[in-house]
Amino acid sequence: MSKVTSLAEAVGSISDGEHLSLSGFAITRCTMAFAREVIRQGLRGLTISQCVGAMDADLLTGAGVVERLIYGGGSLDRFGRLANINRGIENGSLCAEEYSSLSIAFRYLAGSLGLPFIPIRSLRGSDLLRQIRARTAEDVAEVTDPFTGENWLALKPLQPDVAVVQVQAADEDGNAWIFGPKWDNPEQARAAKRTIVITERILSGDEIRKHAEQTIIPGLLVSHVVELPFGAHPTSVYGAYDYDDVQIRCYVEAAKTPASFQAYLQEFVYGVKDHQGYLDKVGGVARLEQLRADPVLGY
Amino acid sequence: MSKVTSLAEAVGSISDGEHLSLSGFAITRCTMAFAREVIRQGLRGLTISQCVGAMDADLLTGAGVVERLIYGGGSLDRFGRLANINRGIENGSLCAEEYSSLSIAFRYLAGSLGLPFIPIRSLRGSDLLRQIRARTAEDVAEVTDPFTGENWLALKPLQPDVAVVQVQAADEDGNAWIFGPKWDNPEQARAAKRTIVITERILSGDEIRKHAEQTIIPGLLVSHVVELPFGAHPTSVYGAYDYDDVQIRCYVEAAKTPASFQAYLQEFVYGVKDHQGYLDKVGGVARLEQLRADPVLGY
Amino acid sequence: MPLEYTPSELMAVAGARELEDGQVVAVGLGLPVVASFLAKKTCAPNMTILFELGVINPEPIHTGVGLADPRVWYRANVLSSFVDILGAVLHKGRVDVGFLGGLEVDQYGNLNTTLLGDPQGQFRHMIGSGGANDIASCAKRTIIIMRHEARKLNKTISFITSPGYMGGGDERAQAGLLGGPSRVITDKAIFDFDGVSKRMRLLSIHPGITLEDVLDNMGFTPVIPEAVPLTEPPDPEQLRLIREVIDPQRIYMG
Amino acid sequence: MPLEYTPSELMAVAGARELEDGQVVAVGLGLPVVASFLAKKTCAPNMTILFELGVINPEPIHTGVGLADPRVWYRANVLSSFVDILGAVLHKGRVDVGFLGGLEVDQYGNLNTTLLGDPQGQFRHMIGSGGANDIASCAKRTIIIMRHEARKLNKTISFITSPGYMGGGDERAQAGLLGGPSRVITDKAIFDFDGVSKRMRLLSIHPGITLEDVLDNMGFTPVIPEAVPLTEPPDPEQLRLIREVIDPQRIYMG
Repeated sequence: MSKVTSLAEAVGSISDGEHLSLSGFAITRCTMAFAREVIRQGLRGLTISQCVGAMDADLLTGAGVVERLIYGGGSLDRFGRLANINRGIENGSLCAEEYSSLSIAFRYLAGSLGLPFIPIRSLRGSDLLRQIRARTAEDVAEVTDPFTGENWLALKPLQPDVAVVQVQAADEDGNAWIFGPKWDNPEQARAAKRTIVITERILSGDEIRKHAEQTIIPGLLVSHVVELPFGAHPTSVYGAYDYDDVQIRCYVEAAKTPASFQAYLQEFVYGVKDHQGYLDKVGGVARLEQLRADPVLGY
Repeated sequence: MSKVTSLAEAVGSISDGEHLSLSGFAITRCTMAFAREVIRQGLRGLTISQCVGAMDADLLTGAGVVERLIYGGGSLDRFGRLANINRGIENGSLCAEEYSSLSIAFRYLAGSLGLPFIPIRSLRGSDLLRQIRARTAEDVAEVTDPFTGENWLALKPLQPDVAVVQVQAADEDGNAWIFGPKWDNPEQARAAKRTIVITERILSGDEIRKHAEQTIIPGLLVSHVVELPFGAHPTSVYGAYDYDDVQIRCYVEAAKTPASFQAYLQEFVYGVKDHQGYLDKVGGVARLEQLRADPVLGY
Repeated sequence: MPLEYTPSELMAVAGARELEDGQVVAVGLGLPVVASFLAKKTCAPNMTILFELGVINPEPIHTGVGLADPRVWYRANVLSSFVDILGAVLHKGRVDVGFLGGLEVDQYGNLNTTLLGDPQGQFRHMIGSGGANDIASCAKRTIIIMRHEARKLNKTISFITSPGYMGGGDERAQAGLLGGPSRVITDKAIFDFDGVSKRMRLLSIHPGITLEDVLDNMGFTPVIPEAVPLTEPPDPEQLRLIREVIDPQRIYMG
Repeated sequence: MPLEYTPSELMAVAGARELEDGQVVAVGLGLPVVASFLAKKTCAPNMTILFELGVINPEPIHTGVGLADPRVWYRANVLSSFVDILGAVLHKGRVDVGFLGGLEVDQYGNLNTTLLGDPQGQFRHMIGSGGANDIASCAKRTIIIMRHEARKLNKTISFITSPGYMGGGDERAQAGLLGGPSRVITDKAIFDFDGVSKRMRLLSIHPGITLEDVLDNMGFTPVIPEAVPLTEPPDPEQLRLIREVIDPQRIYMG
C-alpha cells in the first residue's frame, strides 16, 4: 500500500499541541522543508524533541510554533547558537526541558521498547537534573537496583505522537534507509506513535529488499512518505548534498533579533508557495548543483 | 593494529569456566569450527548463552564442555531437537537456565548498555519464571515503576566473558559486518567483556570504511579476528553458503545416544587435526562448492 | 463435488482467515508460517509478517526448514534483530496477532512447548519458548494452532511455557499481561474463549467432524454454545496457493 | 632557536600527550577534536575516537565546522547512533578518556556549557550539554580544555552542566558517578586535581608564562605544589600535522 503523499498532506495530518520528534542534528538532516510547511499551515503549541537541538527546531521555535522543547542542548556548529531557542529560554516564552544527549536517547529507547522507565548514570550532580526536577517532576525519579540495592536515576520513556525523519531513500511503504550516522533517529521512529518519512528519493520495494539490512525504519511504523529532494536544505544530507553555508549564515544573521527573523520568515517561508518556491528562492538548480555531494566523500 | 590470529590461538585465550555467548541460531551462523577447537583443546566447565539454542551449543554440550546453559529454548529446525542439551537437562548433568528469546535479548541489551537491570513484560505467569526463580533466584527480581507504581519483573544484565561471533566479513581490527538478520549478535558483542570474531573473509580497512553503516561489531570490542572460510559448517552463513543437510542429518542421527555421539566426536572433532582436516573429512572442495550460496538468493 | 483438502490445509486456511489487512503479525514456526503467507497473498496484502530473529515481510520462493533457513528470509524488507522485532515491535505493543503452535494447551489457553511428561518425575525436554512466551505475553491477541488429540488438549499441562489466561477469569490481566489467546485452531474444530471464565469455547466444527469426535479427543470439556456452525472450508485459490506456491514440497503440510 | 607556536597549538599538543595508545576516547567539539586526531597520528595510532552521534575512527581529509559536518565522519569504520556510542560504549563503561571543552569551570572541575550570567536573574543560554554531561558522568577520566581567563576559571559557576568533583572530597563518588576530571588544559598551564580534596592543582606552566600570569587570571587559587615544571613545548612534527593535515584552514586553531 503506497503511503506516498504531498508534504502539505503529511503536515495536515498533524494536530495543534502534538509532540513531534525531529530528525535533525545541528545542521544535518534537519526536517527543514517540513518545518517551513508546518509554519505555513499555522500549527500551534507543538512539543518538539530531539537529542541535540538543530536548525529545524530553532526555525519552528522562531516562528512561534513551539510551546515545549525537550532536548539535550545544541547549536548550529561553528555557524552559531540556536538563537531562537535560546531567546525563548531567556525570555521565558519557550518551556525548555533540557537534558543531555544520552538521557534523551535513553528516553526514546525506553519508549521504543515499551519499557516503563530506564535507569541512567548521567545527570546526577548537575544543575540539569536540579532544573528538570523543578520544572517537570514527573519525568525523572529514583529507583533502587533490586540486585545490588544501589540507587539509580530513572527516566520516563519519551513517546512522541509523530516522528518526522529526513532520510536518503525509502520505498512507498515507508521502509527507509539512512546513510551516515543515525544519531537518535532509529529510536525516535520506534518510540513514536507513527512516523512521517521525508525522503530525498523513493526507491522501488525491490531495491529496498536487495539490501534490507540498511532499512533503519520499518514501513510498519510509517504513516506518510513524502518524496522531496533537498528537503533538508540549507542543512546537509550525507551522500546527497552539503550544507548551504550562504543560507545558514543568512539564517544566523536573521535570527539575531525577532524582527529580523520575522523578515526571514516572510521571505523564505510565508513568501513562497511551497518547497519548490523555496528552492527557487535560494538559488534554484544552479545553487543546488553546487551543493550536490561527491559520491565518495559524501559531502 | 592487526588482531588476526589462528583459531587455535583465539580459543587458547579462553579459560576453563568462562561464560561465552555464541552467535548461532538453530542451524545458521553457528560457531561450529570454534566449538570443535574448544573441544579439541579440552576446555571445561563453560557457561554458554544465546537467545535461541543452536547447534554450536549442542555440540559443546554433547562433548561435556558445558556446565551451564543460559538460553531461550531451541531446536535444529525441522532436522530435530537439541538432543545433547535436552539429554543434559533430562539427566541433570547440564544446569540449564531457560528463558524466552526476548528475555535473553533484554539481558544482553542491559549488559550492553551498562544498565543495572531491565524491566520486562514476558515470563510472568509461566513455569519458565517459576523454574528460573527456583534455580537462580539472583537473576530475576521485582521492581516498581516509579512513575505509575506498577509492578514489573526485572532481569539482571548478562555480561559474558567472551562473545564469539561468526560473521561474513571483518577487517583486521575486528570491525565486522553481518548480513541477513542479526538476532542477538549485536547485543552479545556489546555486553561481553571482549569479542572473538570468526569471519568468512578479511576485508581491508578501506573496504569496511566505504560502507561503515554495515559495521555491526566495532573493532574496539574485539580481541581476536580469525579468518576461517566455512567456519559455520554444517550450518549456513547467509550470502556465503547453505546448510549441509547431509552433515546435519549425520549429526542428528549420532546425537541420539551418548555412545553414538562419542563416535561422532571421534570422527569429526578429535579425529581431525584442524578445520582444514574437518572440511576434507566432510567432502572437501567438491562438497563445499555445492553448498556455496547463490549471490541473489543468499543460500 | 466438494473440494478435497487435508486437515492441515484447513487449519492453515482457518488461520489465514483470522488475519486482517494492515495487521502486524508475529509468526512462530510451522503451520503459522503457511497461514500467514496465505493471508498475505489473499485477504491481507498489507499485513506485516514478523519473524523474531529480525525478519520483516519476506517473500520466500522456496520452502525453508524453519526460521533459521535463509529461504524464509528471502526478499524481506527489514533484516534486523531480536531487540528490534521482539523489543521495538512486540514488547512496545505493536503486534496485533501472535501466531503460535504448541505441544499441549489447557482449557485456559496456557501453552506448553517445553516438557512432556511429569515435571516432578520423568520428562522429555522439547523445544522451549523461543519467542513464544514473549508473543503470548505481549501480543494484542494470540492464535494457537495444533493437532486435536487428547494428550495435546489437556486438562493440566506439564509446563506453562507461554501463558494463556492462567487460572482463568481475570488472572492474566492481574498478572500485568496484555492480550491473551483468542483462537485455538485444531484439525477438528476452532475454539474461542468465554469472555468471563476465559475457558475454551467451541466456535465451529470442521466439515465431516462430529461433536463427539471433537469432545472424545480432548482432555477437558470446552464451553459448548447452543448452535455450533461448520467451519468454512478452503476455497480453490487458497488450496492452489498452499500447494503450488507456499509449500510445494509439503514440508509444513506433510 | 625555539619553535614558534600559538597557545592553541600548545593546548592541542598537551591534550594529545594525555592520550595513550589503545585507549577509547570520547571527543567533544573544538580543540578536543584536534588533540585527538593529533594523538592518533602520533603517539596513539590504535586509539579509538568516538563522536557521540554515531561515528568511530573517522579519518577526515577536510576540516569540518563541527560534529554535524560530514567532513569529520569521512572514512569512519562505524556509522551508528547515540545509543550505540553513548550507551553501549560510554554508559557501559568502556570510555577511557572523555575530552571536553567548556565555558566555565570551577575549582572542582565542574563544567558549565549552558548558561552565562546569574541563573536567578539575567542570563544567556549557550549550548547546553549535548553528550558532555554523559561523558563527564561515565568516562573513566575526563580532560577539560579551555581558555585561561578569570571569568572562565571561576570560583562559582552559573550552572553545572557536567559534574566534576561536585563539592569536592568524595562527593562525586557518593553520587554514584564514575571517574572524574583528571586534567584542565588552558593556554597558560595544565592542572590536575588533589587526590583528597579534589581541588584543582597546578601541574605545569607553559613556557613564557609566569605563576602570576596563571593566578591573576583565575577566579580561585589552585593547590600549588613546591615545584611546578614547565609544560613540554610542541615538537615540529606535531606542529606540522596540526597546520598542514588536521586544521589547515585554522577553523579550530584560529
